Amino acid sequence: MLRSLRRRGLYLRLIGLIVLLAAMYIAFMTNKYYLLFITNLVFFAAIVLAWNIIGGYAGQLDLGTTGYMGVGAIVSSILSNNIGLHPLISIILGGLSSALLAGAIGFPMFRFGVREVWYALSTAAIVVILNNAVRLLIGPYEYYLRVRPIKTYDELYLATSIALVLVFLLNHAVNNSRLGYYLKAIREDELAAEAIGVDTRRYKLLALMIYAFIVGSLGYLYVVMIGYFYTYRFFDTGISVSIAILGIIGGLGSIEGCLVSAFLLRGVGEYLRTSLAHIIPGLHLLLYGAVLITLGVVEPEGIPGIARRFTTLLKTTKRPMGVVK
Amino acid sequence: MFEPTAFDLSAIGTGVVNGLVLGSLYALASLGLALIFGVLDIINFAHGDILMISSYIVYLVALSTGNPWIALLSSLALFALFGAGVYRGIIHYVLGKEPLIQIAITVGLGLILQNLALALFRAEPRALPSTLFPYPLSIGPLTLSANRVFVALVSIILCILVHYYSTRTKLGLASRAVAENREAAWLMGINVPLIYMATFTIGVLLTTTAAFLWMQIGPVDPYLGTIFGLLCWIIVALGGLGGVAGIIASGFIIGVLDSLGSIFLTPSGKYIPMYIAFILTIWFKPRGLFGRR
Amino acid sequence: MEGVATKTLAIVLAVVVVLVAIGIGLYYMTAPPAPTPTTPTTPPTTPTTPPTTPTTTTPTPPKVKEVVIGLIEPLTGKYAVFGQEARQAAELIVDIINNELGGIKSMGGAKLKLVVVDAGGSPDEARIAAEKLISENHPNIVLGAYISRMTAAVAEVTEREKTILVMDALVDDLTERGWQYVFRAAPKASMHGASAVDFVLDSAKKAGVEVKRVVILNEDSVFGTYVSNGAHMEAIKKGIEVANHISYPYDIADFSSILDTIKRSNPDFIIMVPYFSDGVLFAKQFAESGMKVKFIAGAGGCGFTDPDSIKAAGEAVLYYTNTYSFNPYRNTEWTKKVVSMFQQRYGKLPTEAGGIIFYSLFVVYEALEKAGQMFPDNPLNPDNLRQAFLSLDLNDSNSIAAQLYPSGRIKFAPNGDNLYALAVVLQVQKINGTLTPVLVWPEPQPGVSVVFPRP
Amino acid sequence: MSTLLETRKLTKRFGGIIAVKEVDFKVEKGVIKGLIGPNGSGKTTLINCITGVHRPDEGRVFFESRDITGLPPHRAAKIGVARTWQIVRPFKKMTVLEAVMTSALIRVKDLSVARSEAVDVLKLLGFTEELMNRRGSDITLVQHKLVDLARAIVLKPKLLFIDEIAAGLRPVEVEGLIDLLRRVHRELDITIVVVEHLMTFIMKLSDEIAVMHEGQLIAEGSPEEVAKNPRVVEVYLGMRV
Repeated sequence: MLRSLRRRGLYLRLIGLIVLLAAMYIAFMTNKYYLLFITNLVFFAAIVLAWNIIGGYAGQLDLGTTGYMGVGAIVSSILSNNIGLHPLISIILGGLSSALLAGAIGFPMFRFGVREVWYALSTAAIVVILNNAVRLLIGPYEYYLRVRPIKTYDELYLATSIALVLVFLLNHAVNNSRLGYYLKAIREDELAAEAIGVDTRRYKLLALMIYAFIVGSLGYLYVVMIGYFYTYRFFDTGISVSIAILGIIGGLGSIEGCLVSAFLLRGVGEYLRTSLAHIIPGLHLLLYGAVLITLGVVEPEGIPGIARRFTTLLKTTKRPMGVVK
Repeated sequence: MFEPTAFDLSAIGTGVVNGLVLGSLYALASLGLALIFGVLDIINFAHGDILMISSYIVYLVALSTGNPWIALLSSLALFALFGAGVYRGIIHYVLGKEPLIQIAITVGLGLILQNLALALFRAEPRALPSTLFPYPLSIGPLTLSANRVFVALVSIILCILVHYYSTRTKLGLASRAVAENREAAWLMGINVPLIYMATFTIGVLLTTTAAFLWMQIGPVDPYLGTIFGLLCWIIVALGGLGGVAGIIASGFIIGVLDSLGSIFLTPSGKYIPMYIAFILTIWFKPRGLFGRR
Repeated sequence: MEGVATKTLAIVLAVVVVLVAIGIGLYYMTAPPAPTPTTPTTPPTTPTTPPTTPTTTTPTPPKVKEVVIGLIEPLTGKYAVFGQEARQAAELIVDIINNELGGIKSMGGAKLKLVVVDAGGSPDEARIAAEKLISENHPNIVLGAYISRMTAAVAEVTEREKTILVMDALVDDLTERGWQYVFRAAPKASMHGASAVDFVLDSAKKAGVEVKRVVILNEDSVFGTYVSNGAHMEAIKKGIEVANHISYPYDIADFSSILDTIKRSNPDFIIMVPYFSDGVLFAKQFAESGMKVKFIAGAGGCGFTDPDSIKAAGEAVLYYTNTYSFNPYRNTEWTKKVVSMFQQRYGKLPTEAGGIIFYSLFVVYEALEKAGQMFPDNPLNPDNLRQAFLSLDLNDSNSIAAQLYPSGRIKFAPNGDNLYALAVVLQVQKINGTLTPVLVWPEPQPGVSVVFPRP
Repeated sequence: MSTLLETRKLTKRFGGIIAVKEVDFKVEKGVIKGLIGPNGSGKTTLINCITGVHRPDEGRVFFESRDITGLPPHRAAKIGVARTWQIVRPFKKMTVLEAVMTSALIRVKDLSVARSEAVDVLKLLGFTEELMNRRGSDITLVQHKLVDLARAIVLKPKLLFIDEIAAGLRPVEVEGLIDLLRRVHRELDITIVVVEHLMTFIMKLSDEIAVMHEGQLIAEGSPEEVAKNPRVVEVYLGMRV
């Protein structure tokens, strides 16, 4: 796995990402508001990259992100807060529990061949069920569970950045492994993949569980970032949908595309939200909507598709061009 | 805090009746979605938001003119244009494309509608101060809201009319032929693009009617579409594409589960039985409980 | 080729949309530090001087020129109704303090500068808003954020930054977390629940009506839970049987099943914690259900007696009551004055959201005066401010704040709660043919008497 | 010669229609066998039942004397039954090389080995380096069919079903294809079943031919025998043989 990572340009990209994260920190470290803002961006970039594994590579439109995130968050917050486990261990256990849940849901789902729109709807339904179940079990939908192992925003930013780098590396590892090839084949044509010997159910389930693990362990960071555990904030289909949107716009399976869409689109969107919300509420979502429709009609492949168009455009005009993938 | 009501036959009885009333409106609201999905094979994730925006139009016109019927007629006219426009401007481009692209583009449309509503009307829920029949109605041992009975009756009648449309009228039969086999329909001389546009518009109009009925019994806010969108898809999944009867039946099932869920699980947990029913149906009867295709 | 042309056009369009969006964002980024809609009526308080940071310690204390008051309220999202009114109220009071009262006299007439930020609709948005407010405007005192969970998120930030937070949110546990710099004049949630029960029992006794069974309804939020628990406890204490206690989700769209459950519980009266849409929906469906109970009383929230609710529900809410954290009919000079000024300026009666801000801001004013007297060297130091708040003992004769407060007395306990908190009860009645909320408890306003039971 | 594949009374129904009816189909090891029949005669359904895409309603399938009835496609592929598709199923967003590599990775675990094997097979099928790095969405239909074939060949199957690969090709291309398939057969030692309704192609290529009509096997034998068979002539009446 590691050997396959050592492929062209990976080091360069990794360094690029780290430089970007560091530059953002240096630019914004004096202002706590901006620091929290970019922490939020980095966090969601990590979530979108995690979604990329099930949605981008395996092509399953999963809308259950916040469900897995919430389960991981509940387990890890309770373990670290009420039982006093070390945060790292709680994070891993939280991730595992949400991976287990994903396995329990995914196994029958893939066994019975639930696909496409029905897969998307089922995963959305699971978030709603979890939301309701947690409300029944825990009580009010804004159950305050205070979690504060990380004292300063600088530490929080560092933790989130490390998470992003890890998820980024994992994406590359998946991309350049047998699993990645299998998943992409499943995304392109499930039956054809099956016919060349890919055990589609097994690999879809594996992708789902990897994704649920990452998202579940990131749930803890989200709790820390918000300051409290709020059930209604975690089991929210709206957030799941917007993560899937960022993944789709980022181009299914394109790591760089996902990063660009998470940073650029969410960055602009969130900025619009915080600065213009009292004048035009929901402007950021209008922006998402407009970008989605335009892309759907014009360039269904999202950001990588646009990048490709530009490179071919530059090629045909015979200008000397830099790196063309 | 949470005290489940004791098992009680009369509770079940009224719960079922309430569920049937609600279910008939759900069925009507889902019919447009089922029609569009069945004939155009378009996965429309903006359905709930179309219902939401129609509700706002009904609300605004009814409030300014004071006449609900003018509100109904004018919003129907407006949404006929809207339906045709959305078809030509967006849906047309993703006919026959991958499901993911259809989902993405309709989610985009839904987001635009939802946030347009948020920008224009803000987030406060709005309800009509005066509805058509704001008084109780006693039927035997049951006391029901006259409004709700009206809504249920109109929904059922409209569903039956749609059934008649798709099995008896020329346009309905043609659209069924298109749904069965697009190429064959082309060869038979059916103008497929026209059928598509007409079907999409009719689907939107049914939704507008459902929105009008909804405004008689409930409030509208920009997030109404999220609830309704998912609900309608569930009903379509349960009903399969076997026709109007399946949709009505699954609307009833969902309505009753909704109502009984609120009674026996507390209203905060009412979605659990509905959504579990949906997931089990998807697993074991992927073509729906009543589906033929 | 046509397809290519449309595609290119669409790409260009998309690029333009994104650029415009970025442009708007940049414009607002470079715009003045407070991008919230500035008040058209705010007095021109030294606009040319850069924002001072009064908390920084300086060897020779200069005269405090202005005191920055931050207001974090939900201006958008589901709770915008409340936040918008709170903003209007705050702008009015700041005007009064700056112009009519001549600023903070003990600080040499320092003016208040109000900075408003949007708390959005969720705690994380509120938290970011608080960070933004504090890091960009350095407020001396913060007010907010109406919704309890959002207030909790704001308090996390203000505590860390040692900034005084005067809360207009009512949930009990906000003052039970050991926070040092929070104060709350308004009556807390459980008190609203208890007051509703007390009011019903009181009125029933006066009317000679027997009430024995109650059904309690609440949204399953923390606020709803605290209020309804307050009512539940009070009912048990007073020997009333709680026949049922039902909670429902915030997005409830149909009360039919709940109404059936209520019917089978056969209560004498109903206590509900109505926000807005749930209250309207409940009242309408109750009217359509043909059910009869002796009384329906709202506790907390203001979903029955709000002008907006009355507009949306119409006749359905006639004779419903609601507890209130503010008494707009209190017979004191300043209540009359502020209420009429508010009505003049905004064309509507102030509701609870505005009322809480009225007295909370005047409490801030009194505390600042006190701080100026007690600590002339450094009145705006948070610990000094805290001392000033704790030393306040306000009543009708010595302060404006108390005149605006239902009980007429304000004195803070060490946890930040008002020791003399009180909630009043308003009832929707038909006066000259229009539905109007009137005060009926503890003392009815002149010319009004409570209608009990509900006809 | 030993029997590689055998079906016994294989039957598949769709609703009320019987697509394949009690077919006994045998393939000897090392041959190129043709399977012909008019449109809708059940050829593709037969392949689908053997390769696990459909589960047969009745009857059994034996591969190398092992009962593989109802084995899912990925298992069938792993034990050596590969296929191509009548309507191509391209991996549009992967490059040609990546698509073939995916297949190769079923057998070999190492990415670089898989890559070199995929390159070998693609070279055999006449792909240039430049063509290999094109995306699935940027190549022609004929190239798609060859990629489909490459994906199957790189699995090193024992038995390969080729479903209507020549349809829509120009005569020159058909000639080239025949040579190509012969080479694949010879060099890689793969038993091939070619399904086609283009008679010239199948007559030239096949060692033996089976004919299907309305879900049943109506004739079997060498190309010459089949061409003379009166039933076959009857079925194909009006078609140029």
